[in-house]
Amino acid sequence: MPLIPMADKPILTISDMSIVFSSPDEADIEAVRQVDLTLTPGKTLALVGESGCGKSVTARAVLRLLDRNASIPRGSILFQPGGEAPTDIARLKQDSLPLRAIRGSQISMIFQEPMSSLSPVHTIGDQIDEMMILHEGLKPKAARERTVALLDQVGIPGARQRAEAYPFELSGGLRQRAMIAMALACTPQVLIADEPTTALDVTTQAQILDLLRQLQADFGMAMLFITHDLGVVAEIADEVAVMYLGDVVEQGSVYDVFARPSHPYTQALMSSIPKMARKAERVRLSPIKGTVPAPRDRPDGCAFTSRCPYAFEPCATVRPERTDVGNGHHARCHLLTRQPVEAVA
Amino acid sequence: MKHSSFGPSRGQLSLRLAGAVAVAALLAAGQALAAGQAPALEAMVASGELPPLEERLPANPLVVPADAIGTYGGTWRMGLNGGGDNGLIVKTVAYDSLVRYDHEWKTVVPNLAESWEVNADATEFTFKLREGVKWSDGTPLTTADLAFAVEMYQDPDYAAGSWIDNKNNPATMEVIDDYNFKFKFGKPNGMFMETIAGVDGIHITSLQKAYCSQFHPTYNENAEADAKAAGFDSWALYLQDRCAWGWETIRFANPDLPSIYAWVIETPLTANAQRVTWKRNPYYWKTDAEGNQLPYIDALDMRVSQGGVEELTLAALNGEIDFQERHIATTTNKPLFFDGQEAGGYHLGEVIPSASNTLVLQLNLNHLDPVKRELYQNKDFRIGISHAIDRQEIIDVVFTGQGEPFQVAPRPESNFYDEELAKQYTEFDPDLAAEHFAAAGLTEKNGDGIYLASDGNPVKITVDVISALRPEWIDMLEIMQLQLGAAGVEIELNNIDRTLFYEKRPAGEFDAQVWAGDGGIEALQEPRYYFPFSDESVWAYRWAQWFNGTRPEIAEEPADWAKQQMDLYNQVRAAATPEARADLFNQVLAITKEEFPVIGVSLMPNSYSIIRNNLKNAPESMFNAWLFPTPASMDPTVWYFE
Amino acid sequence: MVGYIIQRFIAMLLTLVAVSIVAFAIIQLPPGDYLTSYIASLSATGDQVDPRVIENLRSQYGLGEPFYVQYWKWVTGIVQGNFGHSFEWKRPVWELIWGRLGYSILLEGLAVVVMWLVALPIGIYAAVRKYSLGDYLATIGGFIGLAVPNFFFALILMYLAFTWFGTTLGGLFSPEFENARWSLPRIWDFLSHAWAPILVLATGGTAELIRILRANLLDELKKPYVTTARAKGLPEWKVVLKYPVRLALNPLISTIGWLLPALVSGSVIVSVVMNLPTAGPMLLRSLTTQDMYLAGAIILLLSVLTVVGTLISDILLAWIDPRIRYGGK
Amino acid sequence: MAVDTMTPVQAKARAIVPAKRESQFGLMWRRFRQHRLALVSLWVVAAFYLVAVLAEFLAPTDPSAYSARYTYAPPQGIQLIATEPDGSWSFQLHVNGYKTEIDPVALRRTFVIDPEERIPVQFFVPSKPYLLAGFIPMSVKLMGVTEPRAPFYVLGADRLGRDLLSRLIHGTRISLSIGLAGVTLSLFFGIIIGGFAGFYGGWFDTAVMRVVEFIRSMPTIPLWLGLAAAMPKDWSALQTYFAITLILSLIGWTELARVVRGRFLSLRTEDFVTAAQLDGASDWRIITRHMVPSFMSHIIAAATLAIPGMILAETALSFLGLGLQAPIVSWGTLLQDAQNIRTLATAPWLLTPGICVVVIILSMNFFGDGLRDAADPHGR
Repeated sequence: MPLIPMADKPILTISDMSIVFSSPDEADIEAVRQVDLTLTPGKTLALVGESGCGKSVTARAVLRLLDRNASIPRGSILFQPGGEAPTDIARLKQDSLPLRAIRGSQISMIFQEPMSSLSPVHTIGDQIDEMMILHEGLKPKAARERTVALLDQVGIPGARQRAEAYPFELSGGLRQRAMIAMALACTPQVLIADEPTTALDVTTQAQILDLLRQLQADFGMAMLFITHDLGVVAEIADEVAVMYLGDVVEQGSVYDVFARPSHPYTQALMSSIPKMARKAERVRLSPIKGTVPAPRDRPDGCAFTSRCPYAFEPCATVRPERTDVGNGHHARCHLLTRQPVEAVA
Repeated sequence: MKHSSFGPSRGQLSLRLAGAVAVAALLAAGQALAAGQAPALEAMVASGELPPLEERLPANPLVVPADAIGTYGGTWRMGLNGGGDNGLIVKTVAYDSLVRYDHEWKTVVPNLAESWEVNADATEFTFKLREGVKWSDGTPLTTADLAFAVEMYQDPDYAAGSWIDNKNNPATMEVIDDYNFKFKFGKPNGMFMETIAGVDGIHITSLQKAYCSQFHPTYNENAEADAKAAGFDSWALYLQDRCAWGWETIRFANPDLPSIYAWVIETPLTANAQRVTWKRNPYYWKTDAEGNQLPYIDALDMRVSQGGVEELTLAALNGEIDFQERHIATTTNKPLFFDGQEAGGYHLGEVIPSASNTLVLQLNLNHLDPVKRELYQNKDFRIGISHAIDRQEIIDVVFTGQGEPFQVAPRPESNFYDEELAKQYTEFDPDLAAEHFAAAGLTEKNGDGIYLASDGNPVKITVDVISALRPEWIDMLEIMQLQLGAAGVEIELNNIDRTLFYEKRPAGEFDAQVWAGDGGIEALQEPRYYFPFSDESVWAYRWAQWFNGTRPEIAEEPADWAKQQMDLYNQVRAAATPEARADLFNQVLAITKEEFPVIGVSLMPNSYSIIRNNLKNAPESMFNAWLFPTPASMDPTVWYFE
Repeated sequence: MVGYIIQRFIAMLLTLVAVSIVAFAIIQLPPGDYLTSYIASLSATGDQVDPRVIENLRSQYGLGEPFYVQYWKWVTGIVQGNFGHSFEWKRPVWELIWGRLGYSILLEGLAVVVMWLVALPIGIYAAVRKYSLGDYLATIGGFIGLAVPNFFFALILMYLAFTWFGTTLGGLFSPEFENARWSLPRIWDFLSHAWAPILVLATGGTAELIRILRANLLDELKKPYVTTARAKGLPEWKVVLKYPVRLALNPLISTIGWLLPALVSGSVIVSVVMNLPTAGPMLLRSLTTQDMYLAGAIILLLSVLTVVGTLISDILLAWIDPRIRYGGK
Repeated sequence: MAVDTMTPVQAKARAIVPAKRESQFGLMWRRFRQHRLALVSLWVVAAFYLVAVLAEFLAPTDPSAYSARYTYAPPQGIQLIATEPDGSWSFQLHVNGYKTEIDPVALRRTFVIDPEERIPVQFFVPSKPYLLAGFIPMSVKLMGVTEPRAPFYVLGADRLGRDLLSRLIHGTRISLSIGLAGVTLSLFFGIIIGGFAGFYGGWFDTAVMRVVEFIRSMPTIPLWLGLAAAMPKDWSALQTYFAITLILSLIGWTELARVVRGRFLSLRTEDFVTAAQLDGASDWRIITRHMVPSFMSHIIAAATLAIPGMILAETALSFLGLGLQAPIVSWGTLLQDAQNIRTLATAPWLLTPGICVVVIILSMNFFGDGLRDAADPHGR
């Protein structure tokens, strides 16, 4: 996969964004800490991490789909479609017209569970038509025509009949295709896919990934792809950002990050993946020791401190800076700034 | 409205009845010629819809005296409680028959019958009907109608019960001509005139032959087919539906049934009626002293409540009721109505109950349990209980001081009033009670202070009561429970349903039942507490069966004193003159006084009626009784609105 | 869908057979029969009836026969549209009850409508603004509605109307409209009387509906498809109304069936207090007088009403919820 | 190839690192305490039941003790501060006496609270010996007046001059216990029948559900009417009381059976039940040891929510003259006494039982809601 030149103008820039959850009984929890991410048209950024690391929250923050008790106290989400003035989504009002104009129309989203993410009591067609009627003012009939075309395009056989079907009448793979069709109904410029393949079996997963790649090629949108599956990342992403407990610990092109993981967490992740090898040459997988601490127990410093084999004195208290390790490849680790001598290979 | 003098003081109750009625005048005033009629009727006469007044009135119309000559018009509003409240209709409209009582409920006076004669042994009663009286459909009322009624009442397929078919002494009717006839009885029936002057008299004039005979196969061979066509299973059911007897509820559901009442049905009393209305009977056969046809009031409007009387209470407070006593004039409501007089534009009249006692405790003298039977039959035991009751306390608590300690005895207003009978054993005296209990063989007490009966069990009396009928019974019994408990007799309250209450009687295993003291004024006709007279003589139910023979299978031979009373009462029935009857009945009461069969608590206090201020000629004081149906017996035909 | 309805319909018929047996058993349960209560009420007015007359009546009414014979006669009669005769009113039962039943259905139907009209917005508000002041007020208000006994509320309402406005709330019509034909003024008159009983009837059920709706909606609001709808760019009100509310309504619709019996029972009490010509007071009276065919018919028809109500809610549910319609899960 | 190194448990649950293992009920209690309204309600409900248990001790007088002098006496209230005519004041718990007049025409007593007359109220006043809750002999009451024949009507008196407070307290015992007993019975039937239906399913389940559906489609009033009328005639008040309870629970069990069945159905396929079955545990053991405990808290919540219905039903039955009848003192019979315009107009304090009904039902509902939320935070 070719490296991404910085030339392309980013369409969505998340900078220094934090997300805080508050509850009446307990102290606020900063679920996402000062995250910087950039999306470029035609390219895919994969956001990787364990469940609860904040990757989904980050994705949802882009469309401001967070729960009522979540807020974005700092940072910005700048959305700048080709040549237009940038909009800071983080500062838009909930349910305001500008925000609604972006949702679905310019940035749309695919969710993990197509079954529960589609309304069970409306037909697939209705749910897709609605997008076009809403954003493009199409008449229901015209909208349905386009819906059928879209369903066809995402590879649903018998699209016209299937448009009349309810979600529970479709298989998981078809449902996800319908979901994708819905997301693409208004040809958005950014597509956020929140673990779109997690709930699917492996063959369907591959088909969906193929479809997404194909569609990205057709439509040229930028894609934010959330997953915990490094295999999927390798397959679909141009860039990758690794999250751990609310921090983006490492970020860069897929090639760079896979080839030279710079953060101990990324390294640990890589070594926990089984590799194809002859039986005799197989090595034991090395799982990451310890468990993920609760967000409220997260140290002020590097979140990974408690499990990091290399943790040393400043890790727990001082937050490592975002350090460029070359070629737009960044990581947050004290090891990178401390002594080049002790740098980990 | 002036009733300042009636208060809690004892024995001061006197009747101040509206209008001094000169009975003699009634008979003499027949000549008053038709002078006036209601404007609406006048118009109908003018248009030819109705014959002129002279043709509608009898030759000798009954003149009803009144305080003032009234004016025509207006609607009398009242309220029925539930669909089955036929009682109110009977007591308001349907009391009109051969004879009636005067307003004091003392003398029998003519009504449809102009005159009558009784033979010496009271077995033959000869009547002369008022000539030219018309049914509400304009056809004349003759002896044929009466004979038809007798025939129907004696037909077992026609479900009715009355003196006509009393199997102990059934009536036979002998028609002399269209207006003269006789009633004959196998046995002497000295009280017959009193019987038919009361509510029971209405049976005989309740069926018009011309209309009702069409439902009977004797007169109409197609009767059965007609009944089937009308959706009834048999002609008998159809007949009972169309021509129901005397005061049966559905009688007032048929507007086609001709009647002789002052008002005729406009909106019938059906199961779904929200309102029953009546309009004047254009053929009504009574006039005022100036010869104006009665009634004055155009129409009756009876709202039908659905089983709760609270809405009716509110309506009365709101001035939407013109005259009413039934249902709403409770002791509890009195302060409410008293305060609401000005706002509601009404005032309160006095109502004197016919019942003697607020609560009659009837121990079952015929109990199947020999121990209880012996104890309850012991006069000393009953006297002991009577002395153990603090009546004044009950009167103060439950009746706000209204009434006085009283046994079950004729009321002071009655000719049979006997102070000794009314007052004996009424003083509260625990020591005296203990003496009598000892005399009854009760000496041992258990740990709870309750006497032990001869079988060693504590003396415990389960008292059946229907609180739904009179809520104050429960209050009274709760107090008596404590009082008697302190005296060593345990009382258990058994608050039950009415049907059950009646079903327990023949079984003979109940300890005691509670009812009000009927027969306070009408002692002669209703002597149920004075000797074992009827099924309502619960205290000696099986003895009563021996007397009246309704359930011979459980009848028991009564004690000698009761048999003596029964003999005397049979002589009362045979006696032809009121004086002889009174004399004999006083002998019955003397035995009652000696034997003290039932225990009373207090004299039933006066009630009140609600009278709109613009309603004139209405009685400021009247009785409340069933045999003397008020207010119909107070001649509402002469009431009018100002 | 058709198969589903047929299946439900057969179930309903079976229920009805059971209901008819129970209804008949209930009216036979109390000791005695109409004639004993008839004799009792005659005795109370100091009257006696010749036992021969009673025996005649007993055979005329067919009261002496065994239970199953009476039941069989009754049921076969009903199947042919003959509900029997009322003993007390000597009229065919059907003639007596259709009017009252009509008012019962009308009042209860209107109460259901009012319940929905009130409960829907409040329930949605309470769920969407969970734990807000409005939510607490709605919850507390709803619970109070649930907690105040019907008869108590009715009586207080009547008394307040009397003391404050000098009117007697009660009945369904003014005298001049009581026996009139339906017309616009009569409808208006009806509404101006009926609001009070409808209000009383609706309170308890409204609270129940609000609770169910709120709980259901809270469930639904958490579901991913709501986020999907929001991500589509729909305005918030449309997101809520079109998706979660629509789904939250499903279990609510099935509550119609459950609410009806309570409503019927409630209307009996309210009708007695507020003097309404519905089937309730007639039922009470016929049960006390043991007018058994009348009582039996009313019980049966009120039960039929609820069973049919359940059927309707089932069908409605199937109609709006494709998962049930297509037998999915 | 998954990154996840943990078993997928709910995010919330795993966010908490359990320092010590909490028992299920401990966990429930902790969650329950977060519902402030439910917590307050719990105390209210507990207070009511305490009143029910200690009725004899708390009630100042015997509930049937009448007094001719104080029929319809209005509430005295309890005064804390005694003010002297010279303006000085002191703390003294007392009630004011009445000035009474009898109006023989209107048939009533008029009462005016007389602030001059102070009747001191004392705690732990001696009384006639009685048995607390039926077995503890006592001869002292919580509070009362020591002056003989002095009126003590904190909440007013009824038509017989009986102390409303005392009657209310004794009525609390009957009404609350009827609710509790009814629900216990319902629970018994509900768990057994619903449990079997849910566990074994099949035709039995279908039959039970049909029966439940059938019972629930019957209008309750006629059912009660018929059953109440069919009660043996020679039953005592106590037996009637139990019969009424039984009648109420005959209808109440259906709801609980539905809940239990639903739970059983969903639990039947849970892994831990399958595991127990594979271990060869008997059905009985699985039900009692594994399934019932896992949803007991839920059942308790459902039962709590069912009690108010029972209490309301009792009052409705009494209103129709079918339930408990005087002389039994229950909230229903007390309300039945207050069911008239006269009471509303001139003795509104007699409606206090209605307020008690509302308060307890509110509390029970909030309490039950809180319990349900606590028992099953995700299952709403």
